Amino acid sequence: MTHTVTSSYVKASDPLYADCLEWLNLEAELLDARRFREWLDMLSQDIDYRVPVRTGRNDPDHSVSFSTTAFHMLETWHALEERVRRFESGYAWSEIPPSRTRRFVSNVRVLQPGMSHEAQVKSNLLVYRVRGDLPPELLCGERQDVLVREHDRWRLLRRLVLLDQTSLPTQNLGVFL
Amino acid sequence: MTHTVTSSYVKASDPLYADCLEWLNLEAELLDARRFREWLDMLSQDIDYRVPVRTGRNDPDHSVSFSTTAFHMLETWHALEERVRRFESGYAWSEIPPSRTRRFVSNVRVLQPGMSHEAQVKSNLLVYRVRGDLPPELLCGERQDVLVREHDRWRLLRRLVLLDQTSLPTQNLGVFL
Amino acid sequence: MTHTVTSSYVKASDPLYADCLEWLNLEAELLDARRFREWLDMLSQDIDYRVPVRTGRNDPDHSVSFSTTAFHMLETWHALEERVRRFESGYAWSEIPPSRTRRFVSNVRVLQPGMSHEAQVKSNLLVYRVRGDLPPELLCGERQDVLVREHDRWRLLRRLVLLDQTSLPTQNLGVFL
Amino acid sequence: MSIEARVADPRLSPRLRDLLDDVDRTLEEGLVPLRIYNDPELYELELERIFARCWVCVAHESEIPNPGDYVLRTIGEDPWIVIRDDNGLVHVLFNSCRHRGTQVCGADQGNTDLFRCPYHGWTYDNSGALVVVPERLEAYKRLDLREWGLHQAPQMDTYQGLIFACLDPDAPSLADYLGDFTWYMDLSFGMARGGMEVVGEPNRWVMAGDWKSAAENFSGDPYHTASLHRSTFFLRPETNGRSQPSQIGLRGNVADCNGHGASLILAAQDQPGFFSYPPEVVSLLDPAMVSPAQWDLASRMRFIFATAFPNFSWVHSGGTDPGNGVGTRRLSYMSFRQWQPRGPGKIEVWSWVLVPKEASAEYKDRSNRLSIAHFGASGNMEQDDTVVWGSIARSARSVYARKANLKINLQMGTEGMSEAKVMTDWPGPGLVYDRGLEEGSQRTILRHWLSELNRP
Amino acid sequence: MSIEARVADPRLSPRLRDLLDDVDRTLEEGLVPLRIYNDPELYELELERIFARCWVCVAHESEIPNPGDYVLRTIGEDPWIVIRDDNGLVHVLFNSCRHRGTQVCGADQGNTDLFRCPYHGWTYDNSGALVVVPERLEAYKRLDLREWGLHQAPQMDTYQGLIFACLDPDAPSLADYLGDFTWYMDLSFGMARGGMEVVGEPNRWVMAGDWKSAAENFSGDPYHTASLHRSTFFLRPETNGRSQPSQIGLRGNVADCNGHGASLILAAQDQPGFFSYPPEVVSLLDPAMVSPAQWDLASRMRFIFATAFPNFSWVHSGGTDPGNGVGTRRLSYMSFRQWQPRGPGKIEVWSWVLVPKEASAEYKDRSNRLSIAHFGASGNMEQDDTVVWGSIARSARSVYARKANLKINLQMGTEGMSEAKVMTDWPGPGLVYDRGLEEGSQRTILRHWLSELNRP
Amino acid sequence: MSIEARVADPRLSPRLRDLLDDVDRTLEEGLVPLRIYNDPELYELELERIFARCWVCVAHESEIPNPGDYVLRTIGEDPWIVIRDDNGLVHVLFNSCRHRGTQVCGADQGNTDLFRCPYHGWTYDNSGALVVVPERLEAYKRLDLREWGLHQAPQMDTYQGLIFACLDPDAPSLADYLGDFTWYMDLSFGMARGGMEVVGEPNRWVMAGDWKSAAENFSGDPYHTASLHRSTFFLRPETNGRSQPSQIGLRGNVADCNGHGASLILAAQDQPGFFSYPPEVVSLLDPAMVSPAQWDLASRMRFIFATAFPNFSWVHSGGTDPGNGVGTRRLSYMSFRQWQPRGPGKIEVWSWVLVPKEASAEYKDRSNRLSIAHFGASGNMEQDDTVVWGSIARSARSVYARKANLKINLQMGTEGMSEAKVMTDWPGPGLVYDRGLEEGSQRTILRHWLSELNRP
Ligand code: FES
Ligand code: FES
Ligand code: FES
Ligand SMILES: [Fe+3]
Ligand SMILES: [Fe+3]
Ligand SMILES: [Fe+3]
Repeated sequence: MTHTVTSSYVKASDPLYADCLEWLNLEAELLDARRFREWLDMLSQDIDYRVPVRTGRNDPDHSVSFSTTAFHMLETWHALEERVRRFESGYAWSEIPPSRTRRFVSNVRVLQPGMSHEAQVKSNLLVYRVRGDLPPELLCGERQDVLVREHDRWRLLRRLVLLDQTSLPTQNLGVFL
Repeated sequence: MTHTVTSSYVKASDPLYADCLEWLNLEAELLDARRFREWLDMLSQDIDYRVPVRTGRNDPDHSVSFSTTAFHMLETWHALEERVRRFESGYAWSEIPPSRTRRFVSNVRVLQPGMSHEAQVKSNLLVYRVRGDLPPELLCGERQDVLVREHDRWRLLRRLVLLDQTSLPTQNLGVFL
Repeated sequence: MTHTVTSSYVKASDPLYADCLEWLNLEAELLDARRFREWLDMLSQDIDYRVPVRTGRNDPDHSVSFSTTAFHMLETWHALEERVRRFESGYAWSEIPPSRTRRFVSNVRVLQPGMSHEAQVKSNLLVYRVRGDLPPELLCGERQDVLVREHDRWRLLRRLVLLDQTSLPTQNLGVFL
Repeated sequence: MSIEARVADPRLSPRLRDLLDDVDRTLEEGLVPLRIYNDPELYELELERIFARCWVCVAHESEIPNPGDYVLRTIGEDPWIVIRDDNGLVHVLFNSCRHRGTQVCGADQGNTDLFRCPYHGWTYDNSGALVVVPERLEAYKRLDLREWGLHQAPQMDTYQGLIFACLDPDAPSLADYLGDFTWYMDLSFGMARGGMEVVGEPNRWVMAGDWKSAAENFSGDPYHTASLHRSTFFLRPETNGRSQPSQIGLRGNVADCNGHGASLILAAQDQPGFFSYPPEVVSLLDPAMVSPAQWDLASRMRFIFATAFPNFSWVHSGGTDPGNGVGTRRLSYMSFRQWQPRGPGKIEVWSWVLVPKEASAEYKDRSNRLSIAHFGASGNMEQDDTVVWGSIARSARSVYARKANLKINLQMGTEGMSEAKVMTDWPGPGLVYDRGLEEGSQRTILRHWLSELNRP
Repeated sequence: MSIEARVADPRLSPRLRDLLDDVDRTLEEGLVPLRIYNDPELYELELERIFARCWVCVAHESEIPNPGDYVLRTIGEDPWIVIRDDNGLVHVLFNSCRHRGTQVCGADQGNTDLFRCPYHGWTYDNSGALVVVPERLEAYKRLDLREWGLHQAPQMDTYQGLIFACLDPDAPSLADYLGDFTWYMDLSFGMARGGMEVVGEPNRWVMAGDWKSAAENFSGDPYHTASLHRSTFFLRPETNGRSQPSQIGLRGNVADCNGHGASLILAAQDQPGFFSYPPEVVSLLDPAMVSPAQWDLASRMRFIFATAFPNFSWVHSGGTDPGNGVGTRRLSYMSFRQWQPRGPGKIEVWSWVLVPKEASAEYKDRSNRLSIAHFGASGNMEQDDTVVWGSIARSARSVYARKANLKINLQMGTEGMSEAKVMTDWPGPGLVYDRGLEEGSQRTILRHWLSELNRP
Repeated sequence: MSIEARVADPRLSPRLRDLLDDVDRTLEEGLVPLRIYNDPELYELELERIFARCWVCVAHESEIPNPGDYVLRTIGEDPWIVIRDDNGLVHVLFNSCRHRGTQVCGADQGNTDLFRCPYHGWTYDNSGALVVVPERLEAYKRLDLREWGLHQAPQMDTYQGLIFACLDPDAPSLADYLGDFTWYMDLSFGMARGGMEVVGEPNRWVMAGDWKSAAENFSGDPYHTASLHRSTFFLRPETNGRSQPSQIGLRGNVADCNGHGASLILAAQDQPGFFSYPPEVVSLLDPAMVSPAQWDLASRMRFIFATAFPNFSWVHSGGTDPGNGVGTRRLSYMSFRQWQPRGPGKIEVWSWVLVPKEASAEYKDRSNRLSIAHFGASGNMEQDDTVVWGSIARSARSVYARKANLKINLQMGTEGMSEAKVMTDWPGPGLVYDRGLEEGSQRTILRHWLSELNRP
């Protein structure tokens, strides 16, 4: 599932690549700025969003070390919206005051789509997060996304976040990846 | 001030985007190589360069947590040049031997300019810095730049560095951000 | 040798830039996925691959602080292939189970080539690596590559990895940089 | 334990001796030194006298169903392998070669018939027996292989599918250790025909906080819900930000049951029992597996939070599909967890989702999603718990707390403080209060903690 | 303190006892063990006996001008809230709920009338009084709210707008603690009509180094300027890399003033006084606020560096707009700071810029820029200080320094070493030398340090 | 050392005293407590009693060939400068200014005639003498410059180009310390006309692991090759994954030579000797530089692994160009290294490549490449060593290992265990066994370690 390496990527000079890059950068900006409602609007209502638990199995090509049943997050759009609603409630103490995050999105790769209204995008993500006087946290991994064209906008239809850490070095996973 | 999220970014396939990306990469290379004079030449004489202190205020969308009066750096071109002159003096002990830095510039976003001779660029910056046998330091944040076209070259007219850290995890801020 | 800063870079909108970017992203993906054979196939048989030891000499512009004789790696294609063969043997205990890595490639710069079948590429590399319950490791530096066009494919002809660390913060250098 | 015995304890520094005596003096009136939640020297003592001496949960049997299946686990901070051998027996093996100490297993789970030590090749079978010593005939002529198998945990036992180990050979049995507390464990772990099973691997994360804060909380701290978890009230249309005091009364607060504690909420008349299991799952429950009294209580249960000392806790509760928000569909979830010590003021949480093995795949998926929405690193409830526990550890390490001997307040439920009363008609064992407004179970956890630390 | 009293100190290990006695033996001849600048056990003692016992600056009044304004601060490493209550009174409150210890305030500054503890909702007003306990009537019937307000620092007082706290209830008053040293504080903090105010939040960074290195340096180490800060001589055309020995003579080195120290430079004839304040600011200074002797000295002041033990320092000096380089425009800047202990060999610097409140916005901006150019994490002067203090801490932690008992040299100004002479005609208090070439104030800081550590 | 003497050692805690006595009791039977490989308190004792007391290698002379050349090095964790002065003499200087302790040298290598301390400008020449004190005439009238030069290591000496230092002035000489072990050092370091030289700077990395694990291994652990390094057998077509037991017999295992150890393999009849040096290099070897017995043995040597206590090791071996895989081209390589303590369970490896100075540039390049392929951070062999040493340190820090006093097994070679026999006809010094299947040298390293720790 997780590691099909493809060499037929879309060129960076292709408009589709530019679209995907812009989408990812905008998403990162919205999340770092905690504009969660606007972020939700970048997601398809049919989104499948998942962050599987990573194990330390002996797994020479990392093809089986992600759990298929255990997840840090396993979300529908409504489940994500519920999380956003919580942050908006004014009583989500874990983020009062909010953590400060910075997302570094790199190694963006776009797959030549089979269907013209979809794009498959892989990217590497490093999230730097700090809150209060606790030491900073670094979360990192690869994201495998499917963007879909809806009403002239790209929206996220599927996201698989493949974290590198088996045990998350974070006070909580109160951030979207 | 600090967090206007815009979705009308210039496409990555646009020449303006390429210009800005190249400018940022060249700048990072010069700074990592400590070619400070050449870097100064990339700045407009009218530059306004500032690194505000970040606070841990309760600030759900990070719009008010940057100080408007307290700064780690608050510089004119001449003030920056003075810093460079210090490094060139041969007696700037804090950098003898020099720290070794690596700048990771990502999430580059270019705003459709109102005026054709200006470009607004946002980017995320991670600086890895190490010196002697002290542990490495990581500084990170977003930069909001305004580049201006002067004599057929882009120069930096305004820079706002929005750090994620309230207390800088660094021996000193002897690097340009 | 190490720090010739050039400002005549190829524009990001140029197809050559797109080629190089794609090449680097694909390479990072293969290495993170431990598909070493496929990676070997991205290298020219004439490759010169080297990771010099970095010193802490007083070296204001970092031009002389890389050793010219001492290396962490100093490899021909066959020497690299031997390393890959070791990993494939099933007895390379240092990577059983394998470490989990994520390569962040940024600041990609492509030099206007003198010869049309070659491209000079600089990039900044951050490698996040974690294994077992040991703390994560961060390796970082700049890579100076020469890609060469062979049989309609770009292959790596020369790589110089300029690490920022004098003493590597890693259990071993069991990863390719 | 008498004062004399304590004074004779050679491993305690005078400072720790004073600290423990101080706890002893005021615990019953509900006053406890703040600093016990973050003290490096005390932490070392906890590792020695609690984690290396009490029964600690190391796995659920469903994690290693087949011969050769194993998982790496920790007891305190120490590395152990939990494995099912070729005969189906479970072993808890110290992950360290008997030759020179190398860890014989690097992968954190898998299936194997042998552990081959990478260093020199000594090889053990999956029951821990040493079976191959390279060059033995020439190099180890007198080595008795039977004496050099992997170290086994001095005691190992299971209860309702949970595997426990104990590093003290002289400790009482698991049955004695849990005692009557199994009555409550049965309600969550022992009523489904076919048993319970984990939904995959544990969700793990490392956070600031002391393990005792978490253990106390899960042993029964209903008082915190209305404040700390208020944000979750906005996620259900029927509450929309208001807490529901009327529901708070229908409680059974198990303040002490053999040194462990729990907090239960019973269903109101119009509410489903059986932890909100939907009918398809209720039909899997078997009254024959428990006593009539247990069955009756289970039929009225809305949820339970519980802690078996030292660091095993679980929550079993119900809700609606995340984001659905409508209160009509019944759905249950269960998470058991360990608060693993990882240094002073630091824990690693291991959180498993548990479901009835014979439930439908669709139910398991929904229950898993509901559990993830509430508990685990990203849980809408657990997120908030993590920050207050971290924040307690932060103030606890202050020099001023030490110098001025600041005391926290655990007085709810002490003489004359609360309206909570011990129930005499409660069907289950232990000292049980009729409402959540008392902190008895949290004092119980600390009393248990103190008595272990006081034992030389 | 007699040797007997010391031996009887039960909290000191023999190793620390020896170390302190060793300091005692040779400090007066200017020899001090190098290892005191990085020793984990000694560091803990400093937290206990210095930071939890001496008067420590926690804020400037202008940081919290309005009722409800607060800032989070540390005393040693401990977390405190400094807040102005609804009546305008300043309180220093321990940031830890009296119920279970949770930090009641997470934001590092803000304005509030109430602190609501997230865990269970106990709520305190902005004077620290406990005002709401959820479910109190049912759960805490006998709880006397008046006894359960937030802990207040045992002592709090202000001087010239600076807020100090002291965690030892038996310590002398702030006035006694500062003593005559206020005479020098007045020059910088107490001469502007309308008072001084901070320019925003402190600039903070965490660095390798021992707090004593920084405290000593600011108490008077003019000897280091010509070497360490030589790079800054290249920034002014009139010096262009050369030091200016002629200026070094016009000094008043306050080697000891009630255990604190300072170093002053007086203006040469052609140089401006009043810390280089421009005329528009000089016109804001009020001779009535100080004594005639203070006014006279101030009128001749070029700059001052000073430390009030343990970790409060300030610099008040002048210069030209950064990058301007021309010596004609008069401009003054002032930075006060704290050297916060953050572990052995580690400090967090907090650096504030201070300006006369009634100065023009343009002046404040220029002064702020000048201050940033010199001091703070990026300061052209302070950068160099940070690395030598870090480097002292590095060599101080060596085993060889401990085994061979290496001593550093603080002999400048001891008997017969220096030409520096105590001035008998100096207008201010304390033991004051006529030039910078002596290290008396640094020995004073260490003497003060030693006497606090020796007190059980 | 008698038990009484030990009891009187005031610097040892009872816990450490017990631990060392426990080692003493069972070391000879080959049982050693696992916990000695990761114990914070023991680590501190090792720094004090081993690294600050034994002869430690600090550089090779070829690293600093010219006057003024220097390198920064550590002894234990302490910072020292190794420099060649203007007269060509080597000095080992403590990197800490005698004034206030600042490190006088920041660059980790270079060439200088003077070290100018940045803080106040005290300046030392390249022999460590204090030559400039700014403002001396005015500020330091009685300072005797001759007494304030940089601290020199109490003892310094060289052997075969290797520079050693010793921080204990009362220690025996380097010659006495190495004793007969020089016989084996000569084979690698002392046979090439014109001497040996380093190929550039050391390759350095920081890893989990205890320095003793590495020292023991290099002192002679041939048993581990077939298992741990099996992957490398796949890199040569002639082995293709199989180990070569026939070759294992031709050994000389130097189990004890003045407290140091080594393991040698001799060439079979069809194999080259002289460490596989090709003819062009063999022609550089000079029989006159060694004894006839040494020359004869060298002519039959395939490789050697060796450790001079505490942390100096080297490997000298041969092979074919990396990736070439064909066994016909003769090529030798040599790496010497230090296992630098960097905290409990942590080391920094410094690894140098050494070649005969007069060999051709082409040969040096090939030898360097071969060395890098095998040893150093990326070495195909050393990679595997790093993980097992890290893993031993991980299990060693477990509380259970401490509580249950788990013992590792070093019994190979003890009474009746192994076929290995002491050779009576061995040409070299020390106690030498006829095969690799014994762990005598590793017990020797630990015996040496114990005797240093037991010495107050
Ligand atoms: S350590 Fe396991 S075989 Fe030697
Ligand atoms: S801890 Fe503050 S209310 Fe309970
Ligand atoms: S510390 Fe070196 S000159 Fe003062
Ligand atoms: Fe909770
Ligand atoms: Fe200074
Ligand atoms: Fe090896």
